[in-house]
Amino acid sequence: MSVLTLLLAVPAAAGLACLLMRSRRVLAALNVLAFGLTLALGVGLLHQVLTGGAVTEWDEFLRADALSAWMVLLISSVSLASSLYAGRYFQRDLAAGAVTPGRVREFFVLTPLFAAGMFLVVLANSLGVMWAAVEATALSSVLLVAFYNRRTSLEGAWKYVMLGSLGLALALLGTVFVYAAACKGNPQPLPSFNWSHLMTLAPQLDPRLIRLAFVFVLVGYGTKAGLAPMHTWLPDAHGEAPSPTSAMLSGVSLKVALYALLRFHILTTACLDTGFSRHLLLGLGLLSMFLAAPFILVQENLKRMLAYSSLEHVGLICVGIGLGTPVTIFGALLHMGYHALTKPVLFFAAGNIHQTCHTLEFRLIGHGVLKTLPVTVLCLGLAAVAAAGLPPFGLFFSELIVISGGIAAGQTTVSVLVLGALIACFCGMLLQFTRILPGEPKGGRRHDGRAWDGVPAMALLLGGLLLFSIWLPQPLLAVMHQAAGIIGGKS
Amino acid sequence: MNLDVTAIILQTALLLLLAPLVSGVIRKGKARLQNRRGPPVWQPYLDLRKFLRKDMVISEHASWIFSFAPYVVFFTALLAGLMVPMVTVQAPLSLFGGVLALVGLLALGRFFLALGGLDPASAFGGMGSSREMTIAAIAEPALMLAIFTVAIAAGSTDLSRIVAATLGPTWSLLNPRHVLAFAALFIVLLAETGRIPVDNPATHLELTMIHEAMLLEYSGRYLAFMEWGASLKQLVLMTLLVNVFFPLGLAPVTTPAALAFSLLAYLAKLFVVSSIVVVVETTNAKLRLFRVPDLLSAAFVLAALALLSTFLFQ
Amino acid sequence: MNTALPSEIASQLIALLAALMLVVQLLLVVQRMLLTSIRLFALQSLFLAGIAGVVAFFHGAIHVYVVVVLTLVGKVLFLPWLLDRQVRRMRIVQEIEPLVNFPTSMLVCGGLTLLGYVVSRPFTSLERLGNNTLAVAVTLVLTGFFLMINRLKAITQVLALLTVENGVMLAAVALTAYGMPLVVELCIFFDVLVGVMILGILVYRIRETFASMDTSKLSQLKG
Amino acid sequence: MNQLATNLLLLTLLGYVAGAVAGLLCLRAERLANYCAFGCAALSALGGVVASVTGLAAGAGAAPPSLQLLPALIPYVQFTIRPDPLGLFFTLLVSLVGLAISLYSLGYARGFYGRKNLGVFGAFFNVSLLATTLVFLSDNVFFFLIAWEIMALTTWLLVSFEHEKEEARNAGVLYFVMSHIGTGCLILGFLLLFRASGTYGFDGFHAIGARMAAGPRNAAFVLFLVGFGIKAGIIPLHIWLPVAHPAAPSNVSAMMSGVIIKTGIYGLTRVYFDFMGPPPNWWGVTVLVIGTISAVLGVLYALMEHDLKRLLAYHSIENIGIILMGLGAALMFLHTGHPVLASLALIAGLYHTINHAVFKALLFLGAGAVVQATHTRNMEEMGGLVKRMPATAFFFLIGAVAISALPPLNGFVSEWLTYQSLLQGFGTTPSLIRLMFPLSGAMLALTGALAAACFVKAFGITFLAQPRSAHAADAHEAAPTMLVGQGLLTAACVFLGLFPTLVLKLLDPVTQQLAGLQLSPRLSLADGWVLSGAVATGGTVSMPGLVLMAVCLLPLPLGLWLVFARGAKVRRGPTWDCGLQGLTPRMAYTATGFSKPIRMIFKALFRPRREVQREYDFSPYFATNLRFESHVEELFLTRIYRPMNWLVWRVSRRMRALQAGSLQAYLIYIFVTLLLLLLFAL
Repeated sequence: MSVLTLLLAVPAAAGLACLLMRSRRVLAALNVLAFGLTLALGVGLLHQVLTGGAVTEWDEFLRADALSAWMVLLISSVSLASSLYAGRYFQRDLAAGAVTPGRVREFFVLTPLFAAGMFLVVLANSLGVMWAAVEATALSSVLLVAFYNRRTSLEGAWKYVMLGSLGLALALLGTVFVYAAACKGNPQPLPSFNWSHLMTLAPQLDPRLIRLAFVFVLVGYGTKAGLAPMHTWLPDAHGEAPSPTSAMLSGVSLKVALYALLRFHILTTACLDTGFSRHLLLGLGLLSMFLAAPFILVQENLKRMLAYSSLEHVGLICVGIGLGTPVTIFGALLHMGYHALTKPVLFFAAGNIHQTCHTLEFRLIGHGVLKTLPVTVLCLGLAAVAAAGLPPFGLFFSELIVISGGIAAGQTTVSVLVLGALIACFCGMLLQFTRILPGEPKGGRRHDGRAWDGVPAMALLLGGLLLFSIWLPQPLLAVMHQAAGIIGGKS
Repeated sequence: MNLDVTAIILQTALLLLLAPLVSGVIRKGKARLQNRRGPPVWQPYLDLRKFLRKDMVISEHASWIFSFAPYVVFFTALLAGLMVPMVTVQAPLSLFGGVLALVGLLALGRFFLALGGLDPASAFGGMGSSREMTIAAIAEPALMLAIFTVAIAAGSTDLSRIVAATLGPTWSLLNPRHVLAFAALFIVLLAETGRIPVDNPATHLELTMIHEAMLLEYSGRYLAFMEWGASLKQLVLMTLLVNVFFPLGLAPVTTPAALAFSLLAYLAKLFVVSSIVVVVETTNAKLRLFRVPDLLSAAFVLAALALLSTFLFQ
Repeated sequence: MNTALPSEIASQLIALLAALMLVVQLLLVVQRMLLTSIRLFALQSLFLAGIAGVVAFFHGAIHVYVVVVLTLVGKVLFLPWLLDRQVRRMRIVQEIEPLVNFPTSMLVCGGLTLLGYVVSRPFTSLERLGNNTLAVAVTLVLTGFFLMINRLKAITQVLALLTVENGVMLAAVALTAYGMPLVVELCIFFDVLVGVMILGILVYRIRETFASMDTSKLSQLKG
Repeated sequence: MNQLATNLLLLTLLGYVAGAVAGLLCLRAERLANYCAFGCAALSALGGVVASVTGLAAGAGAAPPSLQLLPALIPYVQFTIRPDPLGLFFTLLVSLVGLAISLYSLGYARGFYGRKNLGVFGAFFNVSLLATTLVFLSDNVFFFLIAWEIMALTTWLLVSFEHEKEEARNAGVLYFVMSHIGTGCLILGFLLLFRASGTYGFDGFHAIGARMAAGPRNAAFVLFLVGFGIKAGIIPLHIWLPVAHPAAPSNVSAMMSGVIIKTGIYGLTRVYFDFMGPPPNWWGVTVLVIGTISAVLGVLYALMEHDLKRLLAYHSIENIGIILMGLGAALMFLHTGHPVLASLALIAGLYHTINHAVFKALLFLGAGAVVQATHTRNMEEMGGLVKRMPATAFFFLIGAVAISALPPLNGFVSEWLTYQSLLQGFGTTPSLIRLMFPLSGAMLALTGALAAACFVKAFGITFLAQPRSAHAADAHEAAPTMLVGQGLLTAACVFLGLFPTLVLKLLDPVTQQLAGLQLSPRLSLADGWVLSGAVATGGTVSMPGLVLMAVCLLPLPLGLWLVFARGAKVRRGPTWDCGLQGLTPRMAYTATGFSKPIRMIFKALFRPRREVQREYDFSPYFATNLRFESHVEELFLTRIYRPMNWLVWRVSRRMRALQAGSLQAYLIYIFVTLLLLLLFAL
C-alpha cells in the first residue's frame, strides 16, 4: 500500500482497534503510535511531492500536492501532540472522577477517526468527497466537544453541530453549483468531479454560477473555519471540549476547513481571474481580526480567550491569502504552521490549569499560577509570547511577512488595519495573562506534585516551534513556496 | 594658550577689594535716602575681618557639605568675575569660558549655598533654599534671553568679544535692543543679588528672608566667605551690566594711562548703577514671594522684545 | 427514448413535484405538531425521490435509481421513523411558540421565495428538465434556514436542517442531468444518516440534562 | 574598524549569551548564579567598551562590512550586524553603563537572596543587554525589529520581576503596551522605507528619503517620531516612563533610564540623519519644539515628586528633551544647509546622550542603594544619610551636580554645546523661525535652573539634615561592589566633564558618517585644553582650566586663615531651634514644602489640590491633630490617556452583547451574511 492510502488507513484502523481495547494506557499508546506513523508518512509524502510533484492514487481519487502535503504535516504533528497529552490528562480526569472509562475510550476511538477525516479532506481529489470528509470531521468531533456532558458542554456541542451542519449544507449547495457549472454544455455525465480535472476546464466554467457557488462555499466552509461573523460556535466549542480536542479543533480543524475553502478559491480565481474571491477572503479575514480583539480584551474564560485568539490568527491567514501576492500567501502558510505548533500548547497548559484550579474563569483562577504550576506556566508563557506575535518565535516573522507583503503590494490600508488588530490582540492577551500568571497565588494554592504533567507534549511542540523559528529546513520552505504557488494560481 | 598672569592677579585683587565696597556704598546710600547717617562705606571690610577672626559654631546636624559650601560660593563668584571685562576689553579668563560659563559658575555657587542652607536641619534654611532656587529658576530664562540678545549681535558667548562688538562702530546707546535687554538684565540683577523688591538683604524676619535664611547657621570665617561671595557675585553682575551695555572707556590696550582712565570710568559706571539700585530699593517695598514671578516674567518679556527688535532691525 | 414529448412530460412532472415540495415546506413552517412535521418531511422527501425517479427514468441513468432508492429508504422511511421514536420516547408532541408568529413567517417565506427566484433566474438556462426547479431548490434552502431560526425545539431544528438538505439534493438533480457522481451521492447520504443519528444522541443527552428540548435554554455560554 | 575590534565585539555578544545560559544553568544556586550571570555581563560589557572605543578611535575609514551572525531564516530575515560609527558610539554607551550596572548588581542582587530566583534575573539581564547591543548594531529591518522586541520583552520581564507587587505588574503591562504600539509605528515606518528601496538591509536605506514621495516620507517621519519617541519617553508619549522606572529593581531602572530609552534616540538619529535624506524645515521645528516641551514639563513634573525614583524618571524625560533639542536643531541646519552647525548640534545631542546615560544611571544606582538601605522610596522618610552612607552620598552629589548642568561636570559641557548651536542657529535663516533658537535656549536655561532646584531638593532632603524615619536612622553604607559600580560612573562623569575634546575625537567618525565632516579639530583649541564653539568667534570654555584656576586660587583662603583666623576655634552646637526644646526631624523642611513655590507659580499646569483636616480644642492655630494632603494631576494622563482607556473598555464590553449565547442569533448572523454576499455576488 502506498502513502496516501496508509495515511487514511492507519488512523482509521487505530480508531477501530481502540474500540476493542480496554486499558487506558494501551489506548493512548495506540493513538500516539498511529499519529507517529502518520507523521512519518507525512514526511515521506513531503519528500515524494518535492521530488515527483503531485502524488495520486486510486486513479486520482486521492491526490496530494504541496498544499495537501503541508496540511498533512500539520494535522499529524498536532494530533500526535494532543494524543501524547491526552494520556495523563484523562488519567487526572479519571482520578478526579470527572469522566467514566467508557468516555475515555470514546475519546481515543473518535480522535483517530477525526484525524482520518481531516486527512481525507486534504487528500480527496473529488470536491464532493472533500465535502463529505469535512462533514465527517464535524460529526466525529461533536461527541468530543460534548465529552464532559455538562450543561455547557452539551450547549457548546449543540451550537457547534447545528451551525456546522447548516454551514456544510450551504457548502454542499455551492459544491453542487460548481458541479453544475462543470456539467454545463456536455450532455454526457462528467467523467469526474476531481479538483485537478476541474482546474483544467476552469476557464470554460460559467462565471456567474461560479460566483454564486463561491458565495455559498465561503459561508459554508467559512462557518467551519470560524471566520467572522460565522465564528460564533468557535469559543463555545473550543471552550467546552476537553483540552486535547480543543487543541486539535483550534490547531488544525479550522485550517482544514480553510483548506477546503482554498480549493474553491483557487478554482474561482482560475475561472473568473478577477479578485472576487480574494477580496471576500480579505474582508472576512479583517473582520475576524477586528472582532477578535475586543473579545480577547474583556474575556473572562481562559479557553474562550484562546479560541478568540485562534479567530484572530485564522483571520490573519485569510488576509494573507486575500492579499494574494506570493509573499503574503507564503506568509499565511507559514503562519498556519507556526500557529498549529503554538495554539495546542496554550490549550494543553489551559487544561493543566483547569485541572489544578478546577476552573477556567480568570477571576476564580486569580493570581500566581506561576507559583502553582511553574513548568506549565513556563510553556504557557513561551507559547503566549509566540501567539502574541513576539520574536524570537516564528509568528512574528509570518505576521511581519504578511504585513510587508501587503505594503509591497500597495495595500497600505490593509496592512495598517492588520497591524492595528494585531496590536490590539497583543494588548488583550498581555492584560489577560497578567491577571492570572504572576503574583501571589490566592487561598494558599500550592505546588501539586504533578507539575510535569503534559509537559512532554508541550515541549515537543515548543521545541519544534523554536527550531523552525530560527531555522526552516529547505524542504519545508520548498513545499510552502510550491503551495503558495498553487494558491497564487501559478501551479 | 596665552594667559596674562598679571592681568589675572590684578583683576582678582580688584574684585576682592571692590566687592565689599559696592555693598558698603549701597548701604550708605540707602541710609542717606532714609535720612540716617548709616555705617561708613568701608563697614563691610570691618565685618569681614571680624567674621574671619571669630570662633565658629557648627550645627551638630551639619555635614561636610556645610563646610564645603562657603568656599564653593566664594570661588565660583571669583572665577566668574575673572571672565568679565572690568577695565580691559580682554577679560583675563575669557578663554576659559564666556557668559555661559559665568552663569554656570554662579549656578554652581547657588547650588551649594542652597545645600548649605538645608544641611543644618533648620526649617529656615530649607525655606531660604527653596525660595532661592525658585527665584533663580524663574530669573534664569530672562537672564539667558537677555544675554542671547547681546551674544547674537556679537555672534559669540565670549564676553570680551561681546564687549568689543558693542564698542565697535555699530554701537549706539539708544539702540532699542540694548535698552530693553538692559532693563531685563537689571531686574534679573535685583533678583539675583537679593535686593528689594525681591529680597531684603537687611531683614532677619524669618518669614521674609531668603538669602539671610540660608546663612542663618553660618558663623565665623564661613560666614565671611559667604558674605564675600555674595558681594562678589553682586559686583560681577553689575560689571556685566555696565560693561556689556556701556563699554565706554574700556581700555582696548594696556597702557597705564588707558588703564587708569578706564578704571575711573568703570568706578563711575558702578557708582551710577549702585545708586540706581539704591533708589529702587528705597522707593519700592518688598514683593510677596508669589508676586516675584510677575516681576521676572516682565523681565522675560522685555528680553524677548529685545530679541524681537534684533530681528526687526536686522 | 429522447423525444421531445416525453421530456415535455418529464419537465412538467418535475415542475409539479418541485412545486409540491415547496408547498410542503410552507406547511412545515406553519406546522406546530411535531409528529405531523416529521410526516410532512417524509412526504417532501418522497417528492424528492419522485423527481429523482423521473429524471432517472427519462434519462435512463442507472445510478440515479440508486439515489432514488437511498432517498426512499433513508429519508422517507428510516429518518422519520428514527425521529418519531425520539419524539414518542420523550412524550413531547407540540412545538412551543416560535419566535415569529405564523402570518409574519409566511410573509418572510414569500420574500425568501422571491429571493430564490431572483438568485436562480440567470441559471434557468442550465436546467435540463422542469423550469425553475433551481429556484424551488434555493427557496427550500432559504426557507429551511428560516425555519431553523424560527423554531426552538431541537427536533424541529433537525427537521429544518434536513429540509435544507432536500433543497440541496433537488438542486443537484435539477442542475445536473445525472445527479452527482455515485460515490459522492453515497458519501453525502451516509453523512446525513450518521449526522441525524448523532444529532439524535445529542438531543437525547440534552433532554436528559435539561429535562427539555427547548434550545433557548442553551444560552449559558456568552461573551 | 579593525579585525581585533570586530572579534572583540562578537565575543561581547557571545559573552552575554554565555551569561544568560550560565544564569539559567545555576537556577538553584543563587550565589553562583549571581556571580556567573553578572560577572559574565560585566566582562562582556568591558569587552564592548574596548571594542567600541578602538573601533571609534580607528576613525571613519571605509564603511565596515556587515557580518552575518546566523544563517538567514527565510530570504526576508537576515541576521546581519554592521558596526558602523553611530552604532559603535551607542554600543560604547550601553557597554559602559552596562559594565557599571553589572558590577553594582553583584552586590545589589544580594537583596534578592532567598526571595527571588537570581538565575532567571541574571539571564533576563544579560539578554536585555544583548538585545540592546544588537539594536544598535543590526543592519537589517527584521533583525532590528527582532532585537527591538526582545529588548522590550526582557525589559518587561525585568520591570515586573518582583511580580508579587501589583505595582510592578501594572507598570510592566503599561510599559509593554506602549512599547508595542511604538513597535507598530516602527514596523510601518520601516516598511514605507522598504517600499521605496525594495530591500530590508539598512545599507539600502541610506538617504532613501530623497527618493520617496512627500506623502510617505512625512508619514514615515511621524511614524518614527512616535515609535522611537515612545521608547525615548518624549512628552506626551511618556506616561509609561515614570511608572515603569520606579517599579523596576533599581539596577534595572538604571539600565532602562541609562540605556534603553537611548535606543529611541539612536533610532531617531539613525533614521533621520542616515535614512531620511534632506529634511524639510518642519521636521526640525517639530523635533525642537517637542524637545523643548519635554525638557520643561519633564523637570516641572520631576519637581513635584517626592518618590526618589519617580523624580529621577521624570528627569529622564527632561534630558531626552534636551537631547532632542540638539537633534532638532541639527535637522533645521541640515535643511538650511549648514553642515558645520548641523554636526555641532548633532554632537551636542549625542554628547548629552552619553552624559545622561552616565549620570542618570549613576543617580539610579545611588537611589537604589538608598532605597535598599531605607526600605522606602519616599524622600520624606529619608534624610541624614550623608553621615550614614557617605560614599553613596558623594557619588549621588556628583551625579546631581552633573545632571543640573553645572560646571565643571559633563552635563554642563553638553548643554554648553547645545547653547552654542542654538545661538549660532539664529543667523542661519532670515525667517521668523529663527526666533525659536533663542527662545528654546531660554527654555533650556529654565530647565537647567529647575533641574538644579530639583536636585537641591533631591540631595538635600534625602541625604542632609536629620533622619526623618527609623529606617533612615539605622541605614548602612551599600555593599562594596555597589560602590564600585557607582564610582565607575562617577569617574566617567568627571572624565566626560573635564576632557570633552578627547571624547569629541571619538565622535568624529559619527559626524563623518552622518553629516560628512569631522568637527573635533574645530572644536578643540590649545591642544585640547579648551573647547570651542564650532565657529571661530563662537566662544570657548575650558573645564580643566577652571579647575586649575580654582586650585591656583586655593592659597587665598589659606592665607586669609593664616592672617586672621588662626586663633579662631570651631565647636559643635545645636541648630537654633527658636528656643524650643531641640529640633525634631519633623521641623525640617519637607520635599513637598521645598517645591511648593514652584507648585504655586505653575498652578495652571499642576492643578494642585490640597485637603487639610485640622482638629483643635480652642483655636485653629493650636491644632491637636492636623492631616495635610496635596495632589498634583498629570494633565496628559487625566485628560488623554484615562478617557481613551475608558472608551476602549466600554466599547469592548458593549461588543460582548454580540455573543449573547442564543443559537437563533448566531443563525441570523450567518443568514444575513449569506443574503448580503448573495446580493454582492449578483
